Amino acid sequence: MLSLNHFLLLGAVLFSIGLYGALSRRNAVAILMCIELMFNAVNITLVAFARFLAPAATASQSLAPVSTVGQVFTIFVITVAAAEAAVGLAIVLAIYRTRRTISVEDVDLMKW
Amino acid sequence: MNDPIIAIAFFVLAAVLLISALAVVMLRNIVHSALFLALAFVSVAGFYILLNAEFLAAVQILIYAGAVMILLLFAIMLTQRANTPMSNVSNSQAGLAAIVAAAVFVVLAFVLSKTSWLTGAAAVTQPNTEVLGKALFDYYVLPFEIASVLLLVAMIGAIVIARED
Amino acid sequence: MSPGYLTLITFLPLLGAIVTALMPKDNLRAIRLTAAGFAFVALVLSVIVWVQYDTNAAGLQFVEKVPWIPSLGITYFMGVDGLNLPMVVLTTLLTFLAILASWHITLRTKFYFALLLLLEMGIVGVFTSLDLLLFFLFWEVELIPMYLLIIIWGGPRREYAAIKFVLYTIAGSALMLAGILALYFFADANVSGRTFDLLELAKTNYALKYGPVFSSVVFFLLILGFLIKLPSFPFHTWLPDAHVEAPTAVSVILAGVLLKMGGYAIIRINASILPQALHDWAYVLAIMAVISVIYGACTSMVQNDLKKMVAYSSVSHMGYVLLGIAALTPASMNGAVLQMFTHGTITGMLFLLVGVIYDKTHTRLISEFGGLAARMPLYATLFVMGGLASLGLPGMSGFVAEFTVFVGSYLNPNMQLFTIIAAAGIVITAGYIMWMLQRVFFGPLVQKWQHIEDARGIEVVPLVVLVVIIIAVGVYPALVTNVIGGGVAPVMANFTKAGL
Amino acid sequence: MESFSIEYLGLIPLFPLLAFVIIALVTRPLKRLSAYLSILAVFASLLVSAWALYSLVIAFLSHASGEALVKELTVTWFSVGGVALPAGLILDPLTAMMLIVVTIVSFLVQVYSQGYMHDDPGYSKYFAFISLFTTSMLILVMANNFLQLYIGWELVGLCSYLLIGFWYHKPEAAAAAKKAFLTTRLGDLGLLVGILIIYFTTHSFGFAEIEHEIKVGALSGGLLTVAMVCVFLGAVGKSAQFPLHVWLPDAMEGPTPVSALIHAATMVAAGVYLVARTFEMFAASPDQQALLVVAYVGGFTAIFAASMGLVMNDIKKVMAYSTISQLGYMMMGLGVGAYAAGVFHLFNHAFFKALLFLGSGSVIHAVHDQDMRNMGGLGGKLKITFVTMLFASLALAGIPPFSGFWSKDEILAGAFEKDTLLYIIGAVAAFFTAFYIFRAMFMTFTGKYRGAPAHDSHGSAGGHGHDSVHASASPEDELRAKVKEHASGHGEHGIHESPWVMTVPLILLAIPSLLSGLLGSPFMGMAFQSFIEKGAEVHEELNYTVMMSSIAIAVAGILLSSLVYYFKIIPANLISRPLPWLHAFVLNKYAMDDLYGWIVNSVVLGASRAALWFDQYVVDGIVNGVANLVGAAGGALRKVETGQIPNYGLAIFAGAVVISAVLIISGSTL
Repeated sequence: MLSLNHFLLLGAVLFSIGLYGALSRRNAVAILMCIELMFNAVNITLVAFARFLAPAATASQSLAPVSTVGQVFTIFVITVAAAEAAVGLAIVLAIYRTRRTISVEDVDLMKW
Repeated sequence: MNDPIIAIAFFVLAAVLLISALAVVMLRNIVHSALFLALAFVSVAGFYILLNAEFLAAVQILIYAGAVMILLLFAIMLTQRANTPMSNVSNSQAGLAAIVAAAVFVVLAFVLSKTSWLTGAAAVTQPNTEVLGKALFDYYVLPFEIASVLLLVAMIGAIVIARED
Repeated sequence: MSPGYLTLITFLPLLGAIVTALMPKDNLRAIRLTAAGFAFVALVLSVIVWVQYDTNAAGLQFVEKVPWIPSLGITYFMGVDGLNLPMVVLTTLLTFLAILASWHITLRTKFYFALLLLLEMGIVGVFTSLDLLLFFLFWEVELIPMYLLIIIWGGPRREYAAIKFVLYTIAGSALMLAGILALYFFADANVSGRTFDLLELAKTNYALKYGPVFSSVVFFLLILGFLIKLPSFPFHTWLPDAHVEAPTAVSVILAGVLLKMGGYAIIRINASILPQALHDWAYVLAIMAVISVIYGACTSMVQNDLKKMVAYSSVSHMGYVLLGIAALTPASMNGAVLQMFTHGTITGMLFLLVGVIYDKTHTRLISEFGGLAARMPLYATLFVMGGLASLGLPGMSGFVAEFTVFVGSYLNPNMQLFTIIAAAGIVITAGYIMWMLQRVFFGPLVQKWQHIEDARGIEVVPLVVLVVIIIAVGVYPALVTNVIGGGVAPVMANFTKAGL
Repeated sequence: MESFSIEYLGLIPLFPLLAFVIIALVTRPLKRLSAYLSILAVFASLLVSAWALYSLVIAFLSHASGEALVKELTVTWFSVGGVALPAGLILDPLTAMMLIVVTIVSFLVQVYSQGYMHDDPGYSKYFAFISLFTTSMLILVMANNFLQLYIGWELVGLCSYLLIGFWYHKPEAAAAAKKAFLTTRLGDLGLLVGILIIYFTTHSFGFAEIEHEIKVGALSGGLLTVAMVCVFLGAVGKSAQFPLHVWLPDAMEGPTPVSALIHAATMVAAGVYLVARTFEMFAASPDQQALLVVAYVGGFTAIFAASMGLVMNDIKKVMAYSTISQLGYMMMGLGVGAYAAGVFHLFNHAFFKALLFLGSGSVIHAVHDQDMRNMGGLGGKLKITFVTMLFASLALAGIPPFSGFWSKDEILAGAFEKDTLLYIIGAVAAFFTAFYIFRAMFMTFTGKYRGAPAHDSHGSAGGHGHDSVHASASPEDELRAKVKEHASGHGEHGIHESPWVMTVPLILLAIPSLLSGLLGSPFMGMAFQSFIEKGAEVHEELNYTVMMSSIAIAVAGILLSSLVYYFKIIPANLISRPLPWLHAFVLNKYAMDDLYGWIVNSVVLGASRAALWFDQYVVDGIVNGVANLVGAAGGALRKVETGQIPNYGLAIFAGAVVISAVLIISGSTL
């Protein structure tokens, strides 16, 4: 039967795949894509937690329903991811304009 | 979660997701990668539905499969020159990256196998868009506003950075 | 509450620096006069302290003690005794003279004088503070103006020299800080709680309590910084570089008082708090001292740059200080302090002299000169007097100090050989001074200096002041020795108490 | 004795000191006034000294003896760390005698200098220095402790330096001054170490206390010998004894009156005075080893320097070597235990050697040359100079009844009793002495003038104004004059006797040259010796053998000299022709200067250069090396920063994995 661990494991696999891609790609846009994959892995995990975990709701005096925490987090992550994608791609474009390449190996001014 | 249909859906979706994710990182043509990424985003939305997060599923489709994908495709289109089939190759540390990624996976898997989660009845068991909306505009209103400012800043920043002088 | 003379002397220059810094930068005359005025008031105050100092009463006087950071046992603790009072007066005196000698500075004048005053504050603070943390603070504060003075107004290799000076000193300070903390944390805290108070720390017998290894390690942590400052062979190489590059006035202060911080600190901290370790390692110090004396003198001999010669001679002369300390007899310790005072005046004078000739000729190379006495009789006379004082001619203060060191050191049977070798230094010293005088002033006048002007006016004033002091102390040493004696006695009492 | 209080002694150096200060600060531009001030001051000192001596002599004649003839006053100069550094005065026969010698010679030399230094631009300075010297010398001889003696000792060294280098624009003078100072300072180091040893054992600087401590055995045995040899080293430097004698001949670069005062009569005798003052301590060393060292060094110096005197052509150099030789004689006298004889010789020598120097000065003043080969026949022109110098030469050669005979003979007698070898050395040296001084006399005053042929002398052109002659060729211009001499010639006509301010001191000095010896002669019951030995009865058996032989030696020396240089029966190059290398070797001062020059240039400077190299490349090299090492390490490490973002990411995650693994394995629940 499906349990929390199924989803977590799925998230872990997805995260690792994304990580591999982010570390091994040359193309800056591809790296950004892989990072999006990793975001999604995290999001799956967060939503799964929201779905399966049941913290002691009564202990908290908060006004917010405990069950929404995971999903709210996910919304913020998506927001940030969208912002990140916009800025990241803008940077890629800027680099491309000045250096005519988007290979991250060619962009190494920040060394030594 | 005891419905076998759901279980089947889970595995099918998982297969689609992982295969498309692998395709994203493996394929050498960045346009293909981007298309598979869109597929991955859609399948993630499927998982959200499985997890009773239908609002998030909608958001996922709208933002990721829609907006972000468009952004990515525009970026590809603006930056891509010749040799598209070899536009997404590995760098010199791909082997090491594979090892590290595997190691990360092992660590994660190990940790989640060792953790006993506190599962229980209070979990989300039915569609809850309304509850989510209330929480967002009530208790989380300040973070929400900050997030909107963040988006605004990101938008302006992106324009400034990408603008041609 | 006492009038707070020491606080005034210490922080008046700071006020002066601030006032100077706030003045309009084009009014050079006002800037100079303001700086000189503040320095002069500090000098007057320190002379008042000197006069009011009761030579018969033992222990510290003019004490000011206020809790500063009570939770850590840090106090604002100042006081003078025979060890530091001469140094304080020396500092205020030489700073004042250095300001006079800087009258012609036109590059960023305001900043320059402000820094000089700031430097004075740091040095006076080092000498007057009796709380280790306060001491350390001033020790570090003094570095910054010195660094800037060298790197802005220095010679062609000023960056190298300034950075070398700062790094070398800071390396020493880092170890010193470790040593201070070791003293702090391992002191007998039962009675009064944790404290940085020097007098309280001296009550702990570290050697007895933690064994000789511990006390030796702490001893070396502390003394390394001081040996660098002194400077003793082999930690001296920053000195010639710094001196050659520094402007005249800064050299005067550097050699005149900054080096004394090292010797003073060894007596004040190492000898007072860790007598056993000093006793155990006296041999090592004595060997370093003797090497400094002979080696410094030999290297002076073959210098062609007047300033470098004087700089290396400082290494040689400060070797006597170290020897006096290492010999650990009351007379030698007195001699060491006396030597610090006299060396301050003599070397200050020599650097001023070199500065005068450098301003006139823009060279310091001995080989460039010759027969200058014919054109500059007054200057030559003053230089000869300075040289004679440096080589320890009786009737001048150098002799009194060196003789006291020799007699005192020889009284320690273990130090007799070292004393004799060090005494041989006076011959070498005479050698390089006389040789230099011969080459610079005597013989036929070199053609290109035919129209050189003799020293006069404000160039002469500081020199004459120093000559008067040198001769006064040389003829009537009790002027200084009476004060010093009261400061050395408690330190030596420590040794007798510890059965050394 | 009652009439003279010991405190008055302090006045004696005070007068010249005041003169020095006033001249230096006030009257420098007023030449005449400065000179008068200086002379007046030393005359005042002379009077007080005479008074002191008179009081002692009165006491002596009333048969006071021993401690009754000694007065002391000690105060603490300053005290530091339990060591009291004393200042003190002593008045005893030795000091009284020295005071008189110093003040008389100083007075006469200053009077003489008025003529000799006439028109020198540094006239005031000269008198200031002489005053300072007189002060220092007086401080030295009236010290009752080592410390004060050492102070005076160094100060006279300084004055010697200043006066040798008085004409500082001459490179030779500047070099000679430096050499004198450094050579004596080397000896001073020995004295200093000696003082340290003595203080360490006896805890005293005072002579009387130290003698007492030695008697009770606080300092004895080998250490005492070492200490006294160290002290003697100081005397070796100051009195120009072998091997530190090299500075004295060079010191002749100074003005001649200075040579007379400092380098003949007073300062160089300070070494002898020191040994005499501490004679008891020397004598207390086991088997009198310390005295033996003194005797042999002195004896060797006596003959060694005399042999060089034989060949020198510069009249002042002859005098210089003669001085060294005579000082060696005094040392030898002290060394063989003839204490009073040594001091007596010092006393006599001070007058006749000062006279010889002043006379030479007069000659040089007249002919503007120092080379005796360019002189000759001057006896007729410079009558006073000639006669007075003849007195002094006879005294030096040791012809009775001139003063030198009595003391020299007594030293030889002492040596004869003590050590035959020393006696032989002394006798040979005496022969040399007689020979070389008369060689100098004959070459200078007899025969024909060998200077450049007569010319229309520029000197007489200026009329009879001696002053103007002297002005143009005042000793300040010796060097230039010498050059001019060879070019234009000076001529016999320009030679005149010196003015009265110069001749009067010569005459005044000729009197003691003739008579001072009689004070210690058997005719006066060896009064001098008895006085110096504080009233002890001196019964010396007259050793007629020694006396006769020494007269014979002196006469023989003079005779031989006359045969060679007056009658010219024996060619002067009798020895130098077959043995040119020997002559050259001696003329080259036994190559000692070369040796020392080599030591200084090669060894000392070489070692110094090595030290500097070591400093720059090893010590500083290590410092810079450490700095470079840190820099290099940084340089190597910064290569890690590739600028490749994937590298950084890889490292971040690898690090995260490692940290996680560690935490997991260690079982932490972080």
